[in-house]
Amino acid sequence: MRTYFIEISYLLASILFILGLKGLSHPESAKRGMHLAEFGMLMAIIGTLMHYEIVTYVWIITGLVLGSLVGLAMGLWVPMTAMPQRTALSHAFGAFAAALVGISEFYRAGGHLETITMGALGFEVMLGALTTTGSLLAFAKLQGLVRGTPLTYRGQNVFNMALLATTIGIFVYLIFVPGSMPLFFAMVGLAFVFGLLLVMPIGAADMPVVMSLLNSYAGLASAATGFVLKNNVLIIAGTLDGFSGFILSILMCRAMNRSMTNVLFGAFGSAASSAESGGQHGVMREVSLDDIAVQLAYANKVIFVPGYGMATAQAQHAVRELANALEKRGVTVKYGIHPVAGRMPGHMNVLLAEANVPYSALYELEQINPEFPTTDVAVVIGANDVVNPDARDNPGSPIAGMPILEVDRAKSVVVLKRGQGKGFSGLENPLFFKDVTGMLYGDAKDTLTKLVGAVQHA
Amino acid sequence: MRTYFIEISYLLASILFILGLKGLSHPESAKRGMHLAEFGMLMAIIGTLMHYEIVTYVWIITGLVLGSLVGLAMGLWVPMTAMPQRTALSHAFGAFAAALVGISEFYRAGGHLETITMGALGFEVMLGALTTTGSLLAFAKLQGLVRGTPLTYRGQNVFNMALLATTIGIFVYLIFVPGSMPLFFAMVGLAFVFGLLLVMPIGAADMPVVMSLLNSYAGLASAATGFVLKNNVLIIAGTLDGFSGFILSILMCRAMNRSMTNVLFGAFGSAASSAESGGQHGVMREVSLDDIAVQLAYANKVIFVPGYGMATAQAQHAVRELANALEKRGVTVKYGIHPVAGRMPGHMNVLLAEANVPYSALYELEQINPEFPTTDVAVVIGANDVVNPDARDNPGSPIAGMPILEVDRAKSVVVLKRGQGKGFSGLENPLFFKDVTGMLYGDAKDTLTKLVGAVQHA
Amino acid sequence: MTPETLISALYVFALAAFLGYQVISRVPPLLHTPLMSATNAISGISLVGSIVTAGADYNIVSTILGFTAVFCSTTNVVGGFVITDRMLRMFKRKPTALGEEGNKLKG
Amino acid sequence: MTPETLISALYVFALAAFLGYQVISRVPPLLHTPLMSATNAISGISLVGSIVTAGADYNIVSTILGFTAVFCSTTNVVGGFVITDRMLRMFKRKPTALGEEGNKLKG
Ligand SMILES: NC(=O)c1ccc[n+]([C@@H]2O[C@H](COP(=O)([O-])OP(=O)(O)OC[C@H]3O[C@@H](n4cnc5c(N)ncnc54)[C@H](OP(=O)(O)O)[C@@H]3O)[C@@H](O)[C@H]2O)c1
Ligand SMILES: NC(=O)c1ccc[n+]([C@@H]2O[C@H](COP(=O)([O-])OP(=O)(O)OC[C@H]3O[C@@H](n4cnc5c(N)ncnc54)[C@H](OP(=O)(O)O)[C@@H]3O)[C@@H](O)[C@H]2O)c1
Repeated sequence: MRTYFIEISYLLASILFILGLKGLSHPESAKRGMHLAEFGMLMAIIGTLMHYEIVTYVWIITGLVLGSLVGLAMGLWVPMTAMPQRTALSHAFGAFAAALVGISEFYRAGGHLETITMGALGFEVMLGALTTTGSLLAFAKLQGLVRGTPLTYRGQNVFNMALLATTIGIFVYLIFVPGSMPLFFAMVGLAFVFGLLLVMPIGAADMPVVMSLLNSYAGLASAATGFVLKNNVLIIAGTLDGFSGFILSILMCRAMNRSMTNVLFGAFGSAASSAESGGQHGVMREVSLDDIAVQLAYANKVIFVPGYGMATAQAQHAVRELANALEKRGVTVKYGIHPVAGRMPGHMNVLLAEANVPYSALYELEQINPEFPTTDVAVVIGANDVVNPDARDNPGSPIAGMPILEVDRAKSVVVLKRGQGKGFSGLENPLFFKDVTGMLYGDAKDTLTKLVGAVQHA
Repeated sequence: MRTYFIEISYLLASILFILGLKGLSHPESAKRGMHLAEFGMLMAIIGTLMHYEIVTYVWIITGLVLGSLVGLAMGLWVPMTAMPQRTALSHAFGAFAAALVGISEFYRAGGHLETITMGALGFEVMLGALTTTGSLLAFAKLQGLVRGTPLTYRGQNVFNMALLATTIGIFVYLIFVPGSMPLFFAMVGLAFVFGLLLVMPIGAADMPVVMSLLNSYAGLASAATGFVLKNNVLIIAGTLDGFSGFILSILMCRAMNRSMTNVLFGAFGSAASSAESGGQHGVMREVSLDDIAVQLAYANKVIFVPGYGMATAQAQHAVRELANALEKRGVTVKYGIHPVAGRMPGHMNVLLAEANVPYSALYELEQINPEFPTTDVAVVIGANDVVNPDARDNPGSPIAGMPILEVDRAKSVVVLKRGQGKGFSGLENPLFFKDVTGMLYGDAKDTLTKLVGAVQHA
Repeated sequence: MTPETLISALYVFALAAFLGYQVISRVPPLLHTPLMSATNAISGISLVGSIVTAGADYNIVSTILGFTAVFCSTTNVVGGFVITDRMLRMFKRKPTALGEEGNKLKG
Repeated sequence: MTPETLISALYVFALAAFLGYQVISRVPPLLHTPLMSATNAISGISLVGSIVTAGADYNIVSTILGFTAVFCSTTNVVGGFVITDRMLRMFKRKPTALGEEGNKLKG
């Protein structure tokens, strides 16, 4: 009877999770979807608490309470701009949990597990371990605790591969000759180290891709746990998680027009690409804030193109205010959102939503590009690579072929940035040298706030 | 080892079936998809042949051979226009097989099965039985072996419900008090009868909807078999089948703007609707074949709107020839395909494809409707309900709200039909009385062939 | 049938149901007829059950039932797949010699 | 782990994989960030494993590991869901008082 109850609760949980993710196919249905997923999680937990093997609830309760507190704190106080770090950190947590469960299972069985179980457990522990350290390092890089630039040395890939090989070797050995604790812990240790080595050579800007990969590893780790514990809800949730991460990383690579291998082993944004810079030459035309204010105030149609700079400057609210000021004057304002603007998928959308820009005003690449020719002013707010015409015009460019927002087709372009700083790709941006382009230097937030005032008095 | 092989073959089969159906999301990938599915089926069969319980292959081989021969014959010689009948017949076969397996399982166990198995088996047998007879009757009606008109009598629904209740009653009894052969066979018998009663009150024209429903029943029957035999591939294939049928029936109902219950119990196309007719009045303008030929020959843009009439007249090839003749003269020819034109989903598409009209020339409702105003001649080929303006203009009409192809917006309309015959809905069609409309009487095929000649000499 | 087997069967059923919905709802009207005959062929999978019944020689009745079932399912499988292939072979984007113009229309 | 359990686990895995692909690939870029935190929260399902380990009192080591695992997973679950809700609450089609104009743009 009790098994039935537990099993049913798990089945329901799985279904609710799926419905939850289906809900995310549209903003309207998303909230309800999440509530379903939350309810599913609750069911699963309650079901588990009924498990006949449980003898003491002390540790469970303590863990749940402490976890909830920390989780709540994180959930409520992490600013939207720190999302990437937050995500990295929680991947580490998730993966760590999976690893620990695996380790304890192994320890409990004194290392004597049948082949299949050991196989699954090995995957669980290795994936869990390397994801843990990998995500932690990713977190540190994104948070700026360690230098974000890729750390490379000669023969790095060879060394990593060798290490990976050894780890897997031990794993295979353990499958056929079970029982050796030391070897097992050696394997776990190596996996932890490997996680670090995996992420070291990757620049902060490529982190999002790597994170999504780590995300899918974490997912697969839970799926493996499911195989070990013969628990379907774990398999299902884990697999869904794994796929989500995998698909997102693919999408990002595609939008950056780069291959996964290039991201993982290319050490992009270091030596290689910095060499690229300085190729372009010409004059950047600096423009005065008031001119721009007038230009905007009397325009018919303005398109804002936000980028990573808006995120770092936390300028989303200022953007919204400027939009309002303009709309008050009857100017049509739209937002052009590039799929990889910012540093994580959907980054700009969340920030603008936070500044409560209605998502009906946000347009995707394909939708907005045809509109630039009929646009009076395109305002580039801390975006760089995603508006780099080289990607379209110069086949030699490292980002050649990456789809861009064609602001240079607009009647005039204003670029808000602090100075000569490069984008994540470290490339020069010919846009800044075009005649239509005017540069408005300074922190995006300040500039925008000033503009609001100026527009109102224009 | 052997179990492993079998199980793996089943797993692969399931995956290949899914891939196969995914392939159908685009005509390009469809063929490859089907080959995958076929291969999957082969795997499953080979796997099964390894089953340790099998002692003699005589009957298996005979069955496979005979079945293949009949199947091949059906597959190769059934004309595309007879698709609906063919489908109905094969549902009967599939469901019958499921029912038989269930019966033999029960018989073998001497009726003593544990609760759960009995539950599944009951579903399997009942669904199987009623689908068999239901589909056979559907086949007979579509093939014209019995009168297609709905057969109704007072208290019919009440009687059917009572019968169903009894059947289910026995079923429930058998679950809790297993072992009674007579009762079991009584249940099976009743299910067979119920299938007939279910389809009797439904008109030939509504058959497609019913067939899709029967399709999903057949699928669920196999799924139930899967539960009985603890066989996942059966569950998966059955469920996919079940859903396909279900979704198609929903889509049809929606496109006809009618509720499922109305289709099942409305006895549409009988008393009720014939009363509707004769409401409309006015004159139908008959036009001469030569006038039309000239009109077509000198038009810029012509849209063909095929309907059930094209199917019965087998006029698809003639249509294609006329299109060629016109295109030779530089006339732009498009085809407007209504989702429920004809008598089964995608009916027109298959016929025109057979006459090798490229599917890039076939346009769906939403795509083509905006084009009618700029169209010189809309040629309605044996279509009626799908071009009935009442559905749009007259809220009182029984088909009010059903989306239609708005041929009446074209500069001129030619309707090819044999006479005063009504469409499946039995409704008068005001289109025929409009000034823009010219009637060209005669069998669609003859008329079109004549038109081809006339156009060439125009 | 143990609770475990039932439950895991239910999981498979639930997942297959979702998947069925997702996959089928993506099939365009253009291919609805082939879809019907394809699912038809696939539903012939009941062969898997029939074959064992026909070959296990449990008793004469089961054998006869099994044999009939094998026959019916095979008809479906073969017939269904053959027809589907036939239909799909008819669908062409590039119009054949007969009608170059065909998809000039599409522009 | 018997062959049967492994196989049925594989079925669940395969189906979940397909489903995952179908469902996730339908999430619009607009919601990719919420998607990330949502899957994050869901991945906290490893709680299911941790809880038992923490409560079964197999041995002190397992208990400690289990406890830590419970803590970590719970953080994910709670944190993940809270953030997702927070984000989703921010997405509005109808612009608020602040900006009537917002979707006049859409025209
Ligand atoms: N979204 C994703 O999922 C994702 C994932 C991986 C990689 N990426 C990569 O990230 C890049 C995103 O492109 P992007 O155009 O959004 O950003 P970007 O190319 O990184 O450029 C950011 C620009 O903002 C300016 N900036 C920085 N801080 C600023 C501030 N406080 N005020 C005003 N301007 C400021 C910088 O110039 P100054 O220093 O002169 O101010 C810089 O030119 C793409 O190359 C993409 O491939 C994105
Ligand atoms: N497609 C589906 O899945 C599906 C499913 C269920 C129901 N239905 C229903 O079926 C109907 C289909 O509409 P429809 O417009 O395609 O067909 P329709 O409304 O049934 O009309 C067919 C027309 O073709 C004419 N016709 C018959 N034989 C002909 C021949 N040999 N030559 C020339 N004309 C001929 C008939 O008039 P004459 O007798 O005067 O020639 C009749 O007016 C809709 O009401 C739909 O709801 C469709």
